[in-house]
Amino acid sequence: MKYMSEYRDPELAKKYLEEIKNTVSRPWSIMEVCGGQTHSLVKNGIIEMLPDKVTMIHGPGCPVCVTPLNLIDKAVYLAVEKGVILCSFGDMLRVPGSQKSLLEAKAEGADVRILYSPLEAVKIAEDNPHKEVVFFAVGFETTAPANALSVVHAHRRGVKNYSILASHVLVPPAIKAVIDDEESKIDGFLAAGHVCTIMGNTEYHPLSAAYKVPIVVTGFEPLDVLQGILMVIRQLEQSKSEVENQYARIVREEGNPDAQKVIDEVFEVRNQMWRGIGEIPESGYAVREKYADFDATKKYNVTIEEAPENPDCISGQIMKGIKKPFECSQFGKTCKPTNPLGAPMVSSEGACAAYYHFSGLVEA
Amino acid sequence: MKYMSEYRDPELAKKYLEEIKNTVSRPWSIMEVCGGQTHSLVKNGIIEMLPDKVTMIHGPGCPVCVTPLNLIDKAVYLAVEKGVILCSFGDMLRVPGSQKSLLEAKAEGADVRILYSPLEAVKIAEDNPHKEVVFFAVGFETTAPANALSVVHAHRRGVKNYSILASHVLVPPAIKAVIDDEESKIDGFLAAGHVCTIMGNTEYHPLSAAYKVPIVVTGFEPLDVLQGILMVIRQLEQSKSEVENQYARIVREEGNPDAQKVIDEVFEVRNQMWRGIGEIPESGYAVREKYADFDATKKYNVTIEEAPENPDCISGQIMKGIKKPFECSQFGKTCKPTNPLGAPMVSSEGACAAYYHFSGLVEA
Amino acid sequence: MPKLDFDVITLGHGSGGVLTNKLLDSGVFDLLSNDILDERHDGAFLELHGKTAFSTDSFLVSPIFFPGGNIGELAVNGTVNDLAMCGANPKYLSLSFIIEEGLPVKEFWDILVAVKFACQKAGVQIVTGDTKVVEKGKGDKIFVNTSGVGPIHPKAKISAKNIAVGDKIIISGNVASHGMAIMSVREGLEFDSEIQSDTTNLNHTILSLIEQFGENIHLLTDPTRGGVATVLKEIAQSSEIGIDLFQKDFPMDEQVASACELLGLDPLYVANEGLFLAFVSESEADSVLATLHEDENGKNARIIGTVVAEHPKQVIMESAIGGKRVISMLPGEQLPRIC
Amino acid sequence: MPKLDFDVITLGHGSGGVLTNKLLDSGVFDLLSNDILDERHDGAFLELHGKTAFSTDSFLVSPIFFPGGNIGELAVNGTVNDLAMCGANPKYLSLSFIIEEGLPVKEFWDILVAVKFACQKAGVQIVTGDTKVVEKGKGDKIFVNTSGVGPIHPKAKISAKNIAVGDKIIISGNVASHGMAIMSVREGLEFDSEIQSDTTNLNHTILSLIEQFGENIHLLTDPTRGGVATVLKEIAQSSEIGIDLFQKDFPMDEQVASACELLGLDPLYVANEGLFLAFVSESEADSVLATLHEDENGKNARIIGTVVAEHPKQVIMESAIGGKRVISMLPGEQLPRIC
Amino acid sequence: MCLAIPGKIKSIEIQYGGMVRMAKVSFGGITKEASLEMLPDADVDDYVLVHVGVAISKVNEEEAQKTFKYLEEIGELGELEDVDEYLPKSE
Amino acid sequence: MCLAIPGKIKSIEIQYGGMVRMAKVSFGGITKEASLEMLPDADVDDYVLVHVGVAISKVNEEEAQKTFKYLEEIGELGELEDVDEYLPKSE
Ligand code: SF4
Ligand code: SF4
Ligand SMILES: [Mg+2]
Ligand SMILES: [Mg+2]
Ligand SMILES: [Mg+2]
Ligand SMILES: [Mg+2]
Ligand SMILES: [Mg+2]
Ligand SMILES: [Mg+2]
Ligand SMILES: [Mg+2]
Ligand SMILES: [Mg+2]
Ligand SMILES: [Mg+2]
Ligand SMILES: [Mg+2]
Repeated sequence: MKYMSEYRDPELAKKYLEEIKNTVSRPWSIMEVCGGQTHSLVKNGIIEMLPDKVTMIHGPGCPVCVTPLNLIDKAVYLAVEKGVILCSFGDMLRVPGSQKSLLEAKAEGADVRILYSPLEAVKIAEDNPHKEVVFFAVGFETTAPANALSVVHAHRRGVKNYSILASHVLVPPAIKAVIDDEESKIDGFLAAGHVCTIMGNTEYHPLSAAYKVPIVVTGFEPLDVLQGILMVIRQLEQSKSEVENQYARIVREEGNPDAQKVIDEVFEVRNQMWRGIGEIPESGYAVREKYADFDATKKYNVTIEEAPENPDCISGQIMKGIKKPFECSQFGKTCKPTNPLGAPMVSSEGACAAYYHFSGLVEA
Repeated sequence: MKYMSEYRDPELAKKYLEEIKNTVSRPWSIMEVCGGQTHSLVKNGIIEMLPDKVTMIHGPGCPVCVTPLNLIDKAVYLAVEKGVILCSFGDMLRVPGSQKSLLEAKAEGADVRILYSPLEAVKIAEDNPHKEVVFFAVGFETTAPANALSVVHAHRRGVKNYSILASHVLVPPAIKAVIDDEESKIDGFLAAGHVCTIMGNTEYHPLSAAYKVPIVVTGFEPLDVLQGILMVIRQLEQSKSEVENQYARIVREEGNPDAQKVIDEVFEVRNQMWRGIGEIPESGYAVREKYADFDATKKYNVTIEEAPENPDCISGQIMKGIKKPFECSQFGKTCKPTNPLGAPMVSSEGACAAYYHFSGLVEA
Repeated sequence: MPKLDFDVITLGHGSGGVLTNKLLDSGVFDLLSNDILDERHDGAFLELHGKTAFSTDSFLVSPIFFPGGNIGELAVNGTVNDLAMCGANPKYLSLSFIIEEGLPVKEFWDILVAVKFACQKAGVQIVTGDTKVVEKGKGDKIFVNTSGVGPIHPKAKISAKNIAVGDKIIISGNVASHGMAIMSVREGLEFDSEIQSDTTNLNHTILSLIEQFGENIHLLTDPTRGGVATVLKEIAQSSEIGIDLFQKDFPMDEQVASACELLGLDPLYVANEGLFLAFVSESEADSVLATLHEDENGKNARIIGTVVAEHPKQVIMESAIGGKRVISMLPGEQLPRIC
Repeated sequence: MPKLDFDVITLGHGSGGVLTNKLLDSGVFDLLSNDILDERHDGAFLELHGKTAFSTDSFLVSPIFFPGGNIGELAVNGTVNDLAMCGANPKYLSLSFIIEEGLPVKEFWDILVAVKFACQKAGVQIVTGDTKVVEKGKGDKIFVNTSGVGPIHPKAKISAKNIAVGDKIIISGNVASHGMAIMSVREGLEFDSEIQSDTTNLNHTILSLIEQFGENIHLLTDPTRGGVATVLKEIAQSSEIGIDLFQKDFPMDEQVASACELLGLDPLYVANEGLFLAFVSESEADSVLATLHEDENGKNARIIGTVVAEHPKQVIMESAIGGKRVISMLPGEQLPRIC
Repeated sequence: MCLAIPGKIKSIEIQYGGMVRMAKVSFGGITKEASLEMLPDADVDDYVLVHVGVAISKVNEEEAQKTFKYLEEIGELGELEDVDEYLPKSE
Repeated sequence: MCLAIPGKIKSIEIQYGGMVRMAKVSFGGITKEASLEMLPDADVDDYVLVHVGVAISKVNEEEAQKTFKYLEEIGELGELEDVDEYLPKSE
């Protein structure tokens, strides 16, 4: 595919690796913020190919992984007890709630449907006028326009039986929280290219300046990631701390104003719980009062008691880059992708699952 | 079973047959009004065992067979278009509507359920508060108390999502219609024992007197039917025309007053369409205004165009005893139990089906 | 039952991946272990020599657990019996499950246990298998297919062509028990003493009959779906023979008869399991009957009819009171009647 | 298609009665006619001599008609191929349907036609069968079970025990085409030039390989459910061998690759049909490959990996850019991802 | 036929907070529930005729024997054996 | 990763009575619908990045080449072959 397979060229990759090797003079820890980058690093075997001095730290970059337990319990409740058609992206289905996952709810007979796009959910609502349809709207900034758009569509088309259960998380506050954690020692960041496609890069300049860290907005193909790493290392070696854009073919400095507009139309910023990490101020979106009819939390007014997280799971530390998955006592033992204790073991973007699948530390 | 298998004794049956043979002096045509009696005659091979001078004529005695086409279309409409849980007795499912039968609607995905009792339908309504439940309440007077009772139960228990699609037919007006038809020549009747169990025998005295026909209220076991036939023949031979009760172990002269009370509570007499026969005055029940909320015809206000009956089907003449099934040009050719053109081919109580199955006139 | 970390079967268990392997490795299938099955290849390696019978059936029954058995033993017995009806000695079975997601593993286990014991009793081995999982609402708890092979007994001469006028029709036991045991659960009937499905393997019974009576056994068939009436009508039609039946000779449990009365069903059309019909030479009929009476599976055996030259293709039954009626096939599903 | 007086399959067609007989006599099954099947007994009578393979599979696929085929040919090819993977010459198949009531007879007919042609192409006969009908909402249009038997080729020495270090792993064609052809319908993907399932019978291809290369073919397997990754990981684990794979060598259709990217699926875990993996002696690998390239079913064949002494039980894949990753089994169903 | 068969009341239960009187009725060894609302005076051990889950008549034991006696009564059957032979057997 | 991939707009259609602008987008031979509401100026033949059914960015062709030129640009790769070799091929 054009603008994709070209960025997988093995020879140029080799040259990037060589250049990284030639550039690095001392150990650096670099966090790739986005799970997609983690996936690319692991799937392509890049981590082992990097010089020892370069340590990649996997960030909190999997919106599925950080969706609060309580919200999953709510989604399960709506599907099982309220009998709604609960629509969701595929990766959300396996994430364990306190009682069960959506996949288990489905196995027990709940009408849980996997969709490619939230816009399809509005059609399902139109086609099932006697049923309630709820879309479990998770995601980073990247997905927020699509989720918001589904609400706008439903509103315009007068679809009354549609609502979203929103769990949006915002990247810059999370990066700030990671840097602020005293245990974490991260020298530079690969920022999430697709998040910046929507929001632009402006939010990163003050961060980079205040904390004196290089931040490179980076894509997801092997050459993207390698170039991003090289750009961070070059800054570090030169004691710079700037915001650079590796992914300029997609990301504009100002992001996508039309997308920002639809987000702002439907959502407002709020404090947000991150599973495994805790509450981060101003790091999520709530549906605006104006669209309260489409907000599943208000429409159904479900209160479900907060269940405790599994105490053995150190996913918070992992997502902040303080520990690596194999340092978790449960990794590969009681916690496996077929029976995840914590969210990072669920999606193949999750740091624990990525290690489990691709790095060969355990017997599958 | 007690009060059942005793009435199947082969030796006594033989003695009854002998006595019938000894009694009959000239040809007589006797109509067994009820399909259950037809079933018993055919299944036990009694017809062939009777002397040639005794001709049994099968009456309109299958409420399933005479349920109007339009009402079946309504039931199908409610199941398919309105998405109700449509409950019915098993024999109603195969009766052809103008487009399809309930069995075909079920095969296409409609929620059609076979019940043993209408009281179960009320429970289904309670268990499915978000669905509408309609019981297709067909039957003679025998079944009317149970159907009425289901309405009373639903009313008392506050079940709002239950209603009945009533199609009740009454036997005495039908007997009168049969006698009134100039083509029909019936000398005596076996009245339907279970109908009389509810209504008693009083309605038959004026009929018997006015038309000078013997009427014997008769049961359903082989000995019952044989005794009933003997009693009619004895009257005929003695030029009597009285009402006698062969089935006195079950039928009281006054019927069952409690059952009559619940019928009267829920239903009122109205003119009624009989499939294949036409409208017979005061021969059916409508749900009283008081229980209009439980009357599916009012609740859904469905109007479905009257579809024409299959013109080749002579079911009306068959049910009046004017013709025998094998005199129908379609019998066993285009019209079979697996593909009935008319209602009497559907239920095994139906005259055409009874002949088809048991008398060996066709290759199955 | 082995300790598992899952309680219900999910789609993943049929996906072919880790969970499928986990299910395969969980030990539940160890129940069925034998050298051939344990090879675990795409198929089984067998040794077969000469005339062999091969039969298949898919089993769907609701409820999957019913008085007297469950779908697991039904599936084993069904194919074992079909092979026996061919005059074969059933030896190797395949076992294929289509599970609706959400089936409790405990129920699956109970079914496997029933499979195991049914195999033991019949003396057959499960040598190859398959497990698939369908989404909730796209199946009905569990469907089971068994196929089987086995060598044909050298003395067996089973063929409808051998049926002759005068042949006696023997039924091996009570009619309608299996169908009514299942119907009783569906219709909420309670029985004073439980009506049980008589699902069982008939191969030992059949093979000893063949051993003893050889070519005097003309035809064997098990009147499962459609009941005794349908299967006899089929034979009359395809073999162009006439059959006379006698209602009074049909062995039937009194409770089963009552249940049929209550629901308005004709027991002759109710499905049977663990029951067979044998067309045998007139001369040997009484000996066959006597032999059957010694066998647990034949203790209620009766002669119910005769092959006649009159009315070819027709089955005619004399009612208990001596009248005659023609027997036709079941026109559709038997549905409980009111009228 | 024969003219029938019913348009859809109903419960009655599975009841064993008139309608079942009507369906059987309707002529639709005449398509499959052969001497053994036409006997219509409870099972088929076969002649088999010596080492025989026996395999079963139930097939459920949604949609039942997909680009490149339908469930009928899938079911025939599936069991034919499983037998071929055993080194057997597939000869006789059983065919068992579980139909959800409401299936248009036309669709059933189209499936039977596909069965017929798939049988013809593979050179096998359907010799025994079964048709059951379930209520609407208790099935998914149609499930098909096939079981099959066939004599094992005298030169075949197929066993995981024969795998040796140095063995080359050959894949017979493009990966993921079947799974993505089906996924494309489910997810509403449109293809510029249609992606087709490559379901086909592999027995002729396989048997000519065995004929030519005999015991140099160590293991054959078809990477259906779970995909290439899962089946290789299974073999590595159970045979305690190491496997090295090379991503760049995997043959894949470009559109299939794009569809995988779009839905976030890993083609190594996508189900295949009409595809096999062969473990062959290093010395003969190139000759096997050359032979395969002459065959329609092997024209895209490639060597994708090697059996190694290092890392026993592990499958390690070198990515296109030269990095390494460990291959594990599919953890559950592959679900389309967003992130 | 308005399928109805006779059975014996085994037990009686009041359901729905006194609204409905239901019986367990035994039919030759099988038991099924039936409403007694149409037969308020029916009691345990009575034989009742049940149609679609509702008991509609109590069997009259004396009348039940008349079918066996009828031929004798009409005087046409001199040599009729003892009628008792045909009477319902006690269980 | 917020899975998003680039594809080329083949055609544009106005749906829901002018409310929504939808594109058929081709991804290496497969076509899927995507909303253009976030890219009002996107046109046929443009390459757009699509995420969960919504096009969120137009690909900048010029910037797209920089990854291939970067090593050359930073002067560390004297003998770099002609950059064109790595550029997206025209279809
Ligand atoms: S391995 Fe499992 S338990 Fe440990 S941190 Fe990861 S998700 Fe939590
Ligand atoms: S045989 Fe068929 S067409 Fe003729 S009267 Fe009877 S139901 Fe009507
Ligand atoms: Mg069979
Ligand atoms: Mg048992
Ligand atoms: Mg069978
Ligand atoms: Mg059989
Ligand atoms: Mg299999
Ligand atoms: Mg197989
Ligand atoms: Mg094809
Ligand atoms: Mg297979
Ligand atoms: Mg296989
Ligand atoms: Mg069968």
